[in-house]
Amino acid sequence: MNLFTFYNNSGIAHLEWTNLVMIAVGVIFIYLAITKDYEPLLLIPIGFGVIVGNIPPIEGMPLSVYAENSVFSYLYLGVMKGIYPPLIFLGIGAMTDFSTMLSNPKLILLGAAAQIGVFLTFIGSLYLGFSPQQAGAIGIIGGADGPTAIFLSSMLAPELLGPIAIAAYSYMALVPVIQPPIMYLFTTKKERQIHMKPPRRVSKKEKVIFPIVAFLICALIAPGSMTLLGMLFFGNLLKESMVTERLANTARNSLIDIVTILLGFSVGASTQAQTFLTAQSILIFILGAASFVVATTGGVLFAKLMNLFLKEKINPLLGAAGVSAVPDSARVVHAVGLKEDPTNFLLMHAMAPNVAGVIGSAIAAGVLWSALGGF
Amino acid sequence: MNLFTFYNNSGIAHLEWTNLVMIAVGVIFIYLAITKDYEPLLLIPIGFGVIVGNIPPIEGMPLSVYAENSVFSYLYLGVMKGIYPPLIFLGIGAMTDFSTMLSNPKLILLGAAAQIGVFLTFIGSLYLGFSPQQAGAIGIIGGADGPTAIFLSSMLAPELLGPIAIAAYSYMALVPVIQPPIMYLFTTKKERQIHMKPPRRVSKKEKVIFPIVAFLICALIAPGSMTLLGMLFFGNLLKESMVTERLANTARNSLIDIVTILLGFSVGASTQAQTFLTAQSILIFILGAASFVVATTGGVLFAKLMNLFLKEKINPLLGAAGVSAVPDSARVVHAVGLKEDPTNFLLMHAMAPNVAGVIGSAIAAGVLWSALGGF
Amino acid sequence: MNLFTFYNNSGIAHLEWTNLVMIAVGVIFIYLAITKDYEPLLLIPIGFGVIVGNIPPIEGMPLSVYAENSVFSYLYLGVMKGIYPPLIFLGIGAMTDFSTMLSNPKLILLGAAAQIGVFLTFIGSLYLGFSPQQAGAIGIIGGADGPTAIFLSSMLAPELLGPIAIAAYSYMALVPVIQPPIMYLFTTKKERQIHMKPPRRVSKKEKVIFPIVAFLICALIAPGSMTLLGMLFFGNLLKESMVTERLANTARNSLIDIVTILLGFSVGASTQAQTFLTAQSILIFILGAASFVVATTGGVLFAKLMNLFLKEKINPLLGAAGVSAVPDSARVVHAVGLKEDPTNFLLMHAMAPNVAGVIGSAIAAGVLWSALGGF
Amino acid sequence: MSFTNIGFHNIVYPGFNGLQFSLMGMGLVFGGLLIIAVYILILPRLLAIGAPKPQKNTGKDEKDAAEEEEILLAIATALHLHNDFPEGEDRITWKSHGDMESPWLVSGRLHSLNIRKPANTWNISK
Amino acid sequence: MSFTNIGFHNIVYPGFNGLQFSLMGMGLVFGGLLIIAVYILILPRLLAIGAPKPQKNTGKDEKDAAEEEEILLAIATALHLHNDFPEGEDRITWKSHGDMESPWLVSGRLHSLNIRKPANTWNISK
Amino acid sequence: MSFTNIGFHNIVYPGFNGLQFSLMGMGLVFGGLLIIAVYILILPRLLAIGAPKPQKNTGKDEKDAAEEEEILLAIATALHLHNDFPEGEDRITWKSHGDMESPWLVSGRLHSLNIRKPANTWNISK
Ligand code: NA
Ligand code: NA
Ligand code: NA
Repeated sequence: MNLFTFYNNSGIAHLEWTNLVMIAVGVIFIYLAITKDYEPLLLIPIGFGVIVGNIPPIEGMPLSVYAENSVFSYLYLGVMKGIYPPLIFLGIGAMTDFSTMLSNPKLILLGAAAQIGVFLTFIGSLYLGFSPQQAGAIGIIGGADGPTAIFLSSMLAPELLGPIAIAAYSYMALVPVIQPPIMYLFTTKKERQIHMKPPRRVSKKEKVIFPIVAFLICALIAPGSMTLLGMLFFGNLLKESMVTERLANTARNSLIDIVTILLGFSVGASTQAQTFLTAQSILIFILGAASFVVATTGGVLFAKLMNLFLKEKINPLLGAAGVSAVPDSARVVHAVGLKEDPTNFLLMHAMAPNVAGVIGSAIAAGVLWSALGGF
Repeated sequence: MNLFTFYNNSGIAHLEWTNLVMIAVGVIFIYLAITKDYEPLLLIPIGFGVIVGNIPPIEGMPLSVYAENSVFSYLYLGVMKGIYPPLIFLGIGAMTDFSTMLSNPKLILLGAAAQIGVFLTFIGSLYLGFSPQQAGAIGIIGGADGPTAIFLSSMLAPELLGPIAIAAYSYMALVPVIQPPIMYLFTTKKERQIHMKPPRRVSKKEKVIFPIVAFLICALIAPGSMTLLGMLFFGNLLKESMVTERLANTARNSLIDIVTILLGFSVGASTQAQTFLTAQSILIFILGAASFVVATTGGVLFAKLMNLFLKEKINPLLGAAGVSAVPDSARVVHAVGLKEDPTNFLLMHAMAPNVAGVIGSAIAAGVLWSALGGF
Repeated sequence: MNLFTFYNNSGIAHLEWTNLVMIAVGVIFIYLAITKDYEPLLLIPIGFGVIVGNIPPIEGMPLSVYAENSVFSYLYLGVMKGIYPPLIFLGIGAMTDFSTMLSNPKLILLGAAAQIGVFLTFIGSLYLGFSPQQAGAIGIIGGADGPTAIFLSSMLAPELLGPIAIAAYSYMALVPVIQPPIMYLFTTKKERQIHMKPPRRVSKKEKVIFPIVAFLICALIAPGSMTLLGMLFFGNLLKESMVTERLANTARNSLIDIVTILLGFSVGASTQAQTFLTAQSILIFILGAASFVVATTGGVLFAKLMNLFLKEKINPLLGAAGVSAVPDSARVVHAVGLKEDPTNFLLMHAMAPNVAGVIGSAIAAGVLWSALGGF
Repeated sequence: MSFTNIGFHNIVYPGFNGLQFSLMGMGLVFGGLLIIAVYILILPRLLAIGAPKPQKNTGKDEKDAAEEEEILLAIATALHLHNDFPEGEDRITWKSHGDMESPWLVSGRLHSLNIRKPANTWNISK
Repeated sequence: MSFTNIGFHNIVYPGFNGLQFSLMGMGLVFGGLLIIAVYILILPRLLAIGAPKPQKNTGKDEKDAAEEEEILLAIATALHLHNDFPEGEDRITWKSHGDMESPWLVSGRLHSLNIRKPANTWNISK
Repeated sequence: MSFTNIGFHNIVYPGFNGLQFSLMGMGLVFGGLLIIAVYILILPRLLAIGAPKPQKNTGKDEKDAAEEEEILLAIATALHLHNDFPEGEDRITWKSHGDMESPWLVSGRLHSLNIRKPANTWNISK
C-alpha cells in the first residue's frame, strides 16, 4: 500500500507496444467512421471498444471482458451466447422492405451465387490447417454479414470470435473500396449500362405471406438458420402486418440500437492485443479479404451466366450486391452504375440480391453449424 | 458427412403432422390478428412463435426454447422465471388512467365479482384430476389477464405454461366473440339501456395517492400479489406524479414493446406439438372457455344483484368488463350498449370494472400462489 | 389451509413498526420529489421501491430482492453485479456537453478539489471502526454521484449497499438545501459577485478527440475507473461524433430510462427495515452528510486558493459545483450567484467543475477499488 | 493451428471431404433461395385463384360495413360530447385502428370532458 | 394427471378443502377491492379535512413565489443573452420543469450563443 | 463493525496507512484531472500545427467534391423520377447523411413511385 503499489496498479505499468498498436487501430476505426462515413454505427462502438479493451487491466480485477464477474464480461455474454445477433436481425427484419425482391425473384439467385465466397474460403482455411469448425467460421466472413459471422463463430469457434468479428466488420466498412475494382474487372462498359425494367407492383398480401413462407422454406431445409432467420422474418412480419406497427417501430429503433451499442462495444473490447495480435488473426484477415473478393466475383459472374439464358438481360453489377453488406453494397452498385450512365438507377434493383444475400448467408451459416457443430 | 447426413439434419426429415397442425394454428393466429384485429400485439408474436417452435430442431442442437444454451432458451428465461409479466404490468400501469374508477368506486366490486370464474374453474380443474397447483394455474385463465396467467403458471405449474398461456391469450383475443351472447342472455333490453351518471372530477392528489395506498392494501392482504401489483402501481405512480414523465413514457413504449415482443414470441415458440398437443391441453382449453363464460356471467349477475340495493342503478353490461382483458372487454360493453341506445356511452364507465378486474385477478393469483406454492 | 393460514400468509401478520417507519420514508421521498422537485427521476423509483421492499414477504416465498429466484432479485442483480451504473454513465455521456469544460480547463481542478470529501470521510469511517473496504464505499458518498457510489459499494462492501445508495441519493436530492449555507459561509459577497469571462469557442475536432484522450488518461492512471469512465466517454463519443446520432439518442433516452427505473426501484426495495435500520446505517447517513459538507467546502476553498495565483479571478461559488451531483449543484451555484447579482450567469461555467467532479469521483472510486479490492 | 500443417490433406481425409461438403452446402443455399424464388413467382397466380372477384367484393362489403359502423359511432360520440358537455374541448378523434393505449387515452379524454375546471394543480381537491 | 381419477374426492380430501379454500380466496379478492373502494370513497373527505382553505392558499402563495422567481430568472437570462450576445440566436427558452437533460441542453445552448461562426465542420479548429 | 473499536489505531496500523493512502488517492485524482486540463490547454495549439491552411483546403475540396457528386446524384434521381413516372408523388428527398434505414426507405419510396394505384388494401393483389 505505497507509491509502488499504486504504480503497479496503474495501466501504464503494464502497457505493451502491441496494446498501443490496437489502440491506434481503434482510433483509425473511429477516424474512418467520422471522416469517410464508413458504417459508423458499427465502427464507432467497435473502435472505442478496441481502445477500452487494450487498457491493461489489473491482474485479477474484474475489468476486462475476459475477467469473471466483470461488468464487461456480462455485456460480452450476449456475444458469446449468440444472443445479440438474432436481436439485430429482428430489427433489420423490421426495417427491411422485401418488395423489390418479391417483384423480381430472378435476382434472388445472385444472392445465392455470392455465397460461393463462403465455401471457397472454407476450403482455403482448411488448406491452411484450420480445423473444419474454425474454417467454417472464417468462411462466413465472405457472407458479408456481421451478425451472422459473430453468431456462427460464437457457436463453432469462439476462440476466433474477436478476429472474425473485426475482419467481417472491417470489410463491410470497406465495401466501397473493395468492390468497385472487381466490378470493373469483370464487366464491360456496355454491361454496366444495362437498364433494368421497373419492377411490378407487389400486393400487401404477398408482403405479409412472404416472411412466413420464406421462413418455413429456409428453416425446413436448414434448421440451423432458424435462430437468425426466425428473428429476421419475425421482425419483417411485425412490419408488414401493419397492425403491430408500434412493435416494429421499437424493434427497429430502441431495441436494435441498444443491442448495436452493446455488441459493437463488447466485440471491440474483446480484442486485447495479448490474445488478438497473432499470426492466426493476420491469416483470418487475409482469408476474409479473399472471401469478399471471391463473393463479389461470384455474384457478378453468375449474373453474366444468367444473361446467357435470359431474354431480358440483368445488369451484372447487381451481382456484387449479392454479398449482402446491406445496404452498402447496393449503394456501391448504384454509384458505379450511375457513373456509366447518369440515368441508370440501380439502387432499388440492387436491394433484391442484397437482402437475398442476407438470407443466403444465414442459410450457409445454418448448414455449416449443423454439419460441423458436432451434434 | 454426406447427402444422407444433410437430409437427416434438415427439418423436413423430422416434421410430423402434429407440427403442421400447430403451424396452421400459428398462421390462423396471424390471420385473425390481421383481418379481425383481435389483439394483434399478442397474436402476431405468439403466432409467429408457434410457427418457429414447430420446426423440428436437430437433436442436440441448441435451437428450441427447451434446448440448453440456445438463444431462444435465453429469451424464454424471462417467461420461465416470471420476469416479463411484471415488466408488462409496469408499462400497463404507466398507461392506465384510474380516474373513472376513482370517481365511481362502486364499480370496483364488479371487477371482484368476475373473479368467481377463477375459483369455479379451480374447483372444476380439481374435479377433473389436476393437482391443486395445476388447478390454480388453470383457474387464473378466467382472470382474463395474459401476464398474470403466465406469471402464476410459471410459479405453480411450469409444465402447463404453454397451453395456459395460449388459452389465456386466445380467449382474450376472442372476447368480442365470447362475451356478447352471455351479456344478452342475462340482461333485459331495459337494463342494457340504463345510462350512467357522468363521473365526478378526480383531483390530481387523489390520483397520486391512489397507487401507493392501493398497493399497500393489496400487498398487505395478499403479499403474493406484490410482484405484479408493485410494478403496476409503480408504473402508475411514474405516470401520475407528473415529474417522471420521461420514465413513464419509456415504460409504456420501448420497455413494454420489447418485453411484449420477447414474451409473445417465446411463449409461442414453447408450443412444440410433441409436448403441446395432449389431452391435457385440450382440457385446459375447455376449462379456459368455461372460465371466461363464468367470469362474464359473474360480473353481470353481480351488477344485477347490486341494483337490488342501489337507488342509482348500474348498467349490468358493465359487469362483463370485470373480467379485465383490458381494454377489449370495455370496448365490447361499449359496443353492445351503443347498439341498444346510440346515445349510451359506456366505454368510460366500463374502464372502472376493467382495471379493477386486473387488480382483482392479481390478488387472486397472489392468494393462489402463496397458499399452493408450498412455502 | 384455513383462515389462520391465510392470515399467517398475509403481510399484516408480520408487519413491524420499523417497516412502517421505512414506508413513511418512502412516502416522504415521493412527496419531496413531487412537491419540491428534488431529483424526481431518482426519488420516485427509490421511494416506491422502499415501500414495496417493506411489505413483509412470506417466509420462503420468492418475493423480496433477497429471496432466491424472485423477480425482484433478478432485477436487483443489475445493482449487485454493478451493471446498471455503467449503463447510466453511458446515457449521461450521451447527454453531456463537455464544451464549457474544454473552454476553461482551469475549472477542472475544482472538480478534483471537491474529492477531498471522499478521502476525509474515508479516514473518518476508518476511525469509527469500519473496515477499509467499507470506509472506501462510505467515503465515495462524498463523490455526490449515485451510480458511482452504488458501483463501488457493490464491489467493495455489498453488505452496505442499501444505506450507501440511499444516503448518496438523499443528499444528491438535498443539494439545494445542504450547499447554499456552506457557500455563504466561506465566501464574501464580493467574491460571489465575480463575473466569469464568456468561454472561448470549442471546435468539433476538440470535442470528438476529448472523450478518447480523457479516457486514456484516466484509465491508464486508474484502471479501476475503466468501467464507469469507459461507458461515460463512449456515450459522449457517440454524441460528439455526429455520425452515430441514433445510438446516442437511444442511449440517453430509452436505455438510461429503463436502467433508471430498474436501478431506483430495486435499490429502494433492498431497504427492508429488518436489515436496513441499524446503528451502522445511521452512522453512514451522518458520515454521508459530513462528506457532502467537506466536499463543498473543499471545492469553494480551493477556488479561493486558486484566486491567490490567478490574474482572472474565479467565482468561488463554482467550487461547490465540483461535487458533481450533476446538474443540481450547478443549478444551485447559478441560483446563489443570481441572488447576489441578477446579471451574473454562472450555470454554464458551473457545468465545467460539475462534469469534472463526475470524472474525479470515478477516478477516486477506481483508486479505492483497485487498492482495497484485495486483488 | 500450426503452420507446419498446410496442404490438401486437410481438405479431404478419411471421414471428411471438404470439397463434397462445400458442394452440398452451396447446393443447399442455392436450393433454398431457388425454392423461395419459385414460390414468389407462383404466389400471385395462387392468390388470383384463391381470391375471385365476388369473394373479394364480399370481403370489401363486410369491411365497409364495419367502417361505416365505426364512422357512425364516431359521429354519435361527437354529438354526444357536443350536446352533453357544450363547454368541453371537443378535440376527440376516434381512431379506427388505435394502438394498445388508445382506449385508455380515449377514456381519459372522455373523462376530462366532464371536468369543468382544470385539475392539474396539486392543491385543489374535489 | 390421469383421467381415471375424476371425481369430487379431488376437491375435498383430508388436509385440503378446495371449496373452503375457494371461498376464502374469493373473500380475499372481494375484501381487498372493497377496502380499496371504501378508501376511495373516504379519501376526498380526508383531503378536505387535511387541506383547509387557508393552508391551501399558503401553499399556492409559496408556489406562486417560486414561479415568479423562475419567471424573473428567465427574463433576466433573456435580457442577459440579448445584451451580451446581440448577434446570437435567442432561441433559448427556460423550461420551468425540465427533464434530466435540460440543464445540459441549456448549458450547450448558452455556450453556442458565444460562438460567432458555425463550428460544425470538422476541419475548422479554434 | 463494533462501536467498541473507535480510534486512530483503525487509521494507521502495521500494513495499512490510511493517511498516506488518502494522500496518494487524492494525488491520483488531482494528477489525472490536471493532465486532462493540461491536455485541453495544449490541444488547440497541436491542432493548429497539424492542420495548416493548405491541407485544410484540400480536405474541404474533397468534401465539396463528394457533396457535389451527391447533389448531382439527387438532381439526376429527381429528374429520372419526374420523367419516367410523371404521375408519381415526387416527395423523395436525398438525405446526404442518412441513418441505417434510409436506403431501405429510399428503396421503398422509389418502389412506391412505380405503383400507379394504392396498394394498401388487403384484398387487391397484383
Ligand atoms: Na451475405
Ligand atoms: Na381479471
Ligand atoms: Na463527484
